[in-house]
Amino acid sequence: MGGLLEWKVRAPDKPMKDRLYFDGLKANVIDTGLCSRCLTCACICPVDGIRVVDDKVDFPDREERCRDCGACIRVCPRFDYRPKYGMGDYLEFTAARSKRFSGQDGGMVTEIMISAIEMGMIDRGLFVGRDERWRPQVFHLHDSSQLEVGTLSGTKYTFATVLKELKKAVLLTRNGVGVVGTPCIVSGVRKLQMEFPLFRDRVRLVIGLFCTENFHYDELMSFLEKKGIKPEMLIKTDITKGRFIATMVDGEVKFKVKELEEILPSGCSVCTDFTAVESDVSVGSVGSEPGFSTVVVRGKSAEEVIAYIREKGYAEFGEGDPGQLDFLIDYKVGRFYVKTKDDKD
Amino acid sequence: MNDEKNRNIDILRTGPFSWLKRWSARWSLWPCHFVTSCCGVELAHASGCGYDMERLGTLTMGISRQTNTIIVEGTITRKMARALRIVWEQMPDPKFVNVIGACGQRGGIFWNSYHITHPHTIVPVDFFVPGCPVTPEALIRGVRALQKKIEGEDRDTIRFKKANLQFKERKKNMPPTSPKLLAPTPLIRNDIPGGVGWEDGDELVEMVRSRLKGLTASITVTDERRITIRTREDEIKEIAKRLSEIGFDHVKSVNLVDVPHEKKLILEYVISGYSKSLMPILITLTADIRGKYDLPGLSDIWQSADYTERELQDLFGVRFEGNSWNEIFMLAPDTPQSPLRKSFRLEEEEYILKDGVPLTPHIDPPSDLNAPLPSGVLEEVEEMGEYLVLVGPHHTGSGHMRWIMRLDGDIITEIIPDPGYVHRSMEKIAESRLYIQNIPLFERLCIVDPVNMNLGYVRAIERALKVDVPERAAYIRTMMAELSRIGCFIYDAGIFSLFMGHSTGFMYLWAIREMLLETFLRITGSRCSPSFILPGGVRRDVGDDLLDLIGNLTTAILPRFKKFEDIFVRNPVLLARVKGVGVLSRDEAVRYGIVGPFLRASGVEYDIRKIEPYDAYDSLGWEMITADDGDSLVRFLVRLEEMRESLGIVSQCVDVLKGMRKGDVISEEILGDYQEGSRDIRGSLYRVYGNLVLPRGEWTVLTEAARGTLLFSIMSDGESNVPYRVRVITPSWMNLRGLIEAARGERMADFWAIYGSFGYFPPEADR
Amino acid sequence: MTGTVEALINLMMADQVAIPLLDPILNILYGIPLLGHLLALILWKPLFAALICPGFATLGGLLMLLPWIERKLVARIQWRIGPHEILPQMGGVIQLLADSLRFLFQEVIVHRDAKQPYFLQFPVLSFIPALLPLLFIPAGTIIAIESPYGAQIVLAMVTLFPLFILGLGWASNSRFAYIGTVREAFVYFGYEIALIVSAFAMIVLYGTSDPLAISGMQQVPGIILNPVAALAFFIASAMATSRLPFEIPEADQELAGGPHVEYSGILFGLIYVISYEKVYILSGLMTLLFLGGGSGPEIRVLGDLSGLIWFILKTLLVMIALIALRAIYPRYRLDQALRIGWNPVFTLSTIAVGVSLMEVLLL
Amino acid sequence: MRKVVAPDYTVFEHVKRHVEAVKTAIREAIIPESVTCSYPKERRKMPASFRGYLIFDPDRCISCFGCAFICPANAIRMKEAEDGRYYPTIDYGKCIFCHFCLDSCPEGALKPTKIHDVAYRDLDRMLTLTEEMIEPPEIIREDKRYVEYVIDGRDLHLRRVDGEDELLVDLPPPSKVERIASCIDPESCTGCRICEEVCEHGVIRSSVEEDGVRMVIDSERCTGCGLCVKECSMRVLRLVRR
Repeated sequence: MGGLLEWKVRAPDKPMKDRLYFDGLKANVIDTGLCSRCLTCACICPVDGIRVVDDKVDFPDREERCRDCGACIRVCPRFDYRPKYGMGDYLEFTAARSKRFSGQDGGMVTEIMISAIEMGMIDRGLFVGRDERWRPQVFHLHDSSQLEVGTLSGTKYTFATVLKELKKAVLLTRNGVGVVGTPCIVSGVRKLQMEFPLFRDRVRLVIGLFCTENFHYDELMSFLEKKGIKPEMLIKTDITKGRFIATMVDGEVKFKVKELEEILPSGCSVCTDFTAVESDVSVGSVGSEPGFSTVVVRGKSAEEVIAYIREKGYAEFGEGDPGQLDFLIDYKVGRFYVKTKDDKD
Repeated sequence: MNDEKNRNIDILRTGPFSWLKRWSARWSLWPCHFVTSCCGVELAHASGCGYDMERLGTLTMGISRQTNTIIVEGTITRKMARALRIVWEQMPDPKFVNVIGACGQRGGIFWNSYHITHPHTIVPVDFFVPGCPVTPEALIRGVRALQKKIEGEDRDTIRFKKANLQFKERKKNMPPTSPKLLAPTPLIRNDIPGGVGWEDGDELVEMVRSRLKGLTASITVTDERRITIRTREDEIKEIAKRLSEIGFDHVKSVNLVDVPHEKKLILEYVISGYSKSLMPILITLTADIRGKYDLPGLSDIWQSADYTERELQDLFGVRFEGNSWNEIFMLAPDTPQSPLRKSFRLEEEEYILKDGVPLTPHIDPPSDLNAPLPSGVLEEVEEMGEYLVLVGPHHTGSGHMRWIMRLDGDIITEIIPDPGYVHRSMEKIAESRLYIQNIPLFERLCIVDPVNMNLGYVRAIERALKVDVPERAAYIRTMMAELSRIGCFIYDAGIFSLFMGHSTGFMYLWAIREMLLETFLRITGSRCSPSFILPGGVRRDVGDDLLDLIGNLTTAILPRFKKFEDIFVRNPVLLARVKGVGVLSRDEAVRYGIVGPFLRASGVEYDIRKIEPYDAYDSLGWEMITADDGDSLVRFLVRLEEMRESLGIVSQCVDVLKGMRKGDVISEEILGDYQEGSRDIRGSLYRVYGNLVLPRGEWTVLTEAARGTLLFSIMSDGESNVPYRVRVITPSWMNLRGLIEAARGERMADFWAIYGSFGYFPPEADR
Repeated sequence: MTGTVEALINLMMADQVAIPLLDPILNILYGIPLLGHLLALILWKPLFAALICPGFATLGGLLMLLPWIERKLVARIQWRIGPHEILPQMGGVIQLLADSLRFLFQEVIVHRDAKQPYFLQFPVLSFIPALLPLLFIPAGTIIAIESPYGAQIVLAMVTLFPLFILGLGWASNSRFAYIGTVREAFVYFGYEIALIVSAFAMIVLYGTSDPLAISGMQQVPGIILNPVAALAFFIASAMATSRLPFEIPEADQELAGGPHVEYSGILFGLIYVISYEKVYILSGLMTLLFLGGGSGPEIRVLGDLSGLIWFILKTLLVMIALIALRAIYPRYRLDQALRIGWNPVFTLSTIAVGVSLMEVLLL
Repeated sequence: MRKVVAPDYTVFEHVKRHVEAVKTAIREAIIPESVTCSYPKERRKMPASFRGYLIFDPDRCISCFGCAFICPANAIRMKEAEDGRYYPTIDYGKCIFCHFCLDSCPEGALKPTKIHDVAYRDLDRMLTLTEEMIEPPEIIREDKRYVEYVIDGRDLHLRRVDGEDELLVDLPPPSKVERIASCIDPESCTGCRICEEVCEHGVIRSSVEEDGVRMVIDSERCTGCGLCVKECSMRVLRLVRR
């Protein structure tokens, strides 16, 4: 058991001389509206000072506490933003429906994560649950029995602080960690893994979700309330065929997705990645029959898990149609160009 | 408060004959018999023959009216605070208060408990004596300080000298963060397969499975002789019924675990049977309860669950169906609601001294002095033409408890226990402390039997970690546990003889206890709270000179004990008082869940040291003691005989240890990187144990404490370095029910014969 | 007027306590007017008996000393020291002084529910049954009131005690006091008959109940003449004085003091000594009936005081025996005590009467 | 297994037991076997292992916080001294005298004494600051001799020795293996330099260079207190044998 008594840490270039790294991050990413609120910076921050203030990522007491190590800049996927788009590389495109778990569609996110836990590949998966008022809460899932809490599956359409918990998970884990997240979160994890071996070794499975956009909790809730939807009564939310469907205890409310654009966060409007191309496996509802999840296997670890699921017969596999995704991929890319055009104007 | 304090001393300082007043008050400081917590044991030692406070004119006597001093012995819980204020108000002026023990000052080890108060906010306090528990010498020092104060010299008895710290360099440092590690949304499970080879287990599981056919029940063997049956909440009762039919005749523990992030409560009944084949087997019957607080209760199937269910009703704010008790049982009326739920948080520790101010949570003293009676009792008593006597908590023969006695003439028709006066919320506190920090905590369950309490907790940790104890350590532990058992019996017998009005018996035993405590003192450095047993071994080796001392002790106490027997045990008056009193038949004893020697006195051959031997017990020669009568007399005699066996065990251990080569006393696995601590942990305690993490699961361990089965059940999430939940069921708690039942129908005076024979120790029961 | 005084003085001088040793001094003192008269008055046997010995002063002294003796003796048996530091040179003999002064200076609490006048009166009044019997107990030849029925009168008055205890227990109006009082009443029924019958046995034996005559008749002490009666009397007096094993009404661990649970300050101080008063009187009676009263080798120079000293010594011995019971026995239950009172002790005392009758008939 | 049978006395035994009890009392009254220690005039001799008040040697202290972290009662809290280092303070109003702190102190900076008989009139005075823990405190002592419990095979004897018992205990520092901090995963180091900040001895130093931060652990001076290891947010440090 040896170790170094002397070592060197590469520091990134400072975007703003004589200012903190975080100031540079703020100026270049957050204030420009590029920030996707993936909170990768909060994950790596050694003093745990970065958090969300008024729907914006911030480090309020940075003058006192910031160590100015630059880690936030090193891991920020939007700092040196190279937008991803398209379908990306994949090993397999399929559709599946879990026999064990019922999710919003095929329950495949849960299935993949639980199977990975059962295989011993990972010992925990980071999920997003919610409280009674649909506030997102990060949940470290260790075991299928914890799913009984009932609020883990299902789309929440609000930003969650998954990555803020990632470091804790990585330090606590014995085997490995699985993460579920939107494309921006996936990019953040990849950036973390690129920069720090700790994450490289221990984040074993990254499940990406198909994502058009995500909303700030408060804005979404006030929007929904305007539509006559009370969060306490809400059972699930879904977007199908350009319509937002909110199922409540006493009925359904539907409206066009377009209407949501008025509260679309700027960080989402610059995102072109619909399918989480950097993930190990992407899952979404588009591209398969209703009741099935589309599963895009990209990485080796995910391949193993899918093989395991097949072997055990935990899921029913169907046909996926990559063509169905094109519309949304293009929609997202198109939005980006509109947005950048707007900016130029 | 200060006015009240000064008023009392001013009465003595002013007026005619003030010198005479001061002289007489100084030499006649009588503390009233108000036992508030464990330090009371050392108060007994201070007035016992080892120190004899009476030399200074300080005679512990009677009740508030006739005395002029209160010695607050340790913890004042919210419930006891009322009694304390009442006692103080009842006492004629001029009166004085000394607080001994850390609990009564800044709370000591219970400083962030939800159920304690600060005595100085309730009564004016003259002197504080530090210690936990204080030594009798310190207690007498407090009395001396009080005497000096009355004389006119009011000062601390210690003066610190301020030294200058020499500084070399200056550098601003960042303080470290808390050492505690809490896993987020942990997985809490009690049915993790243990993967152990247990031959008879499969057979038993099959048998149980066939009995439970048609019901939802997943049966898991979690460890050797530990089975978990998980079921649905609506079927738990049916399963319980069927299990009770195949011989599972009593409940060892009822437990609830709050898992707020999964929005559920885990309900657990730990059951076992007293038939030969089922004896060492524990079945945990468990069900998850979601979204409601009305739980299925099993007290109609197993009466032994009754009081424990009542306790959980208080602690978790739930209701057990079928339990007749609807009101508050353990807690004070103004204790925080359902404190054991995770949403109730205790004050966090701080590790940096800020502004030189001691860290104490603000605790309001109770607003009223009302200690409510169970509703309807008064009316019912009147209707039946009975009358009610409230014994305690301030009463010479009550202990730290209130007994609501319903009497018909001289006959006790019913006793309603009112426990919780020493409920220091150990289970809650344990959830917020490192595993190692809980060792001194649980020791204070029963300060007269500290080693066994310590051992019970440590063994649960060891069972979880699957570490073995080095042979030498095993013998040391056995030896210490038996010494502690002897000490506890001597204590109980002393209190018993006092209850019978025989102070000589008490004093004779106190001389013996003084010898035992001297031995503990030399081995561990502390009289009553050794904290000597650590996971994987003991704190340090016991040298040959100490072994000689212990060897001598085993024979030296006999002549003195013989005198005790002559004057008390064989005294015909005692025989008349206890023979045939408080009889519990075998069936009753099992039904009411009695444990330990008291169960053996009713004819059940059950001793955990025999049926599930731990440490060195199965390599030593000793016998289990039983009796058939089940009355107060044999309950006492069984323990007396057990003391002889214990002496035998101790001397065998001494012989083995003397013949054994000196070696490690802590297991290598535990020490890990710090093998230098293998013979003496000094220097490495925190480094070795600070970050102890238990594997996920629930670990239930039975230990034979002096008064019977001690159950520790530790729930670990596998990632935090603090336990998720610790459940302690102490023997005294289980024996409470039996005590109450045994007293029914006897004469009032018999209550003390029964109470004494059960060696009931409220702090142990209240936890 | 002068004549009456003269006559009185003569009367007193005729019945003075004779102390040959002090005669020279006394003679001088008698010569001093007023002081001499006072001295004569005090040394007048009936008054001396009532005021000094065995009366008030001795009682007071013993009350100061007896608890100390008890505490010291019990402590000694219990392997400890007992009161000491207050006066280390003399083994803390003034401990009771400090205790009683402390009680004196402490607040007296009369609680709201108490029956006030009685609550205050009874502790003080309880000195009456303590002092009255002393008038009939001779210390040697010194006796306050000579009566041929002295022994019976003492017995009758001793049995008055429980009344006062009942009174103060009732006045306390507290549950423990109430239970204690009831127990006191029960125990009273338990010992009374046995006590009287065993004393009766001795009266039968001596053929007289004149205390002076009784003590004069015991060339052989009564305890040897009728040990059965002595035993019965001793046990009955242990019950009467609530000593262990019959400390049932007070029963500290059960009733926290029973009748006196509510008393504080000097009132408690007064009650605290009631049981010692009883011990003194019954020990005196026992000395008289069984140990020959003041008889013993006469020390000539002390004159009348010789008998007095013997009497006190013997009484002290009996008292110590009664007190030492505390260190030896646990406590009986009420029903057991009653059974003992009515069964073995009563039987013993009846047998004692038989023994006496036999002896009278035979000798 | 042995069965206890309740005795049943005959009349003769009854009398015999009474006599025995009385005999015992009389014997003890005549030759008492007193075991009383007359504290304040004499005090019991406490063994060297006695767990009493603590004194503190700042020269030995490495400010590892072990005592504060392990204290079950949270009685020990560290106070920042003028040199920026943290030293323990003890609140005796909370201290339970378990001496876990002493057993945790790797350097033997905390030392036991046999002082335990103390009374305070004021609760706030019970907080003992670092400066007050260095010199042994002065307590009121009225003892002129000490009593030793001697237990031989037959009985307990009290051996009284004139003179005051020494209350200070000389305890050698614990045996230990020297350890130092070292980096096991330099790539995962974020360069936040928290380790430098928490290191009370200035052993870890960083120098900002053009393209990064150079971290150096001065192995000669490293006390192995382990604070950096504990605080490192990426857990790249570890204690290793020197």
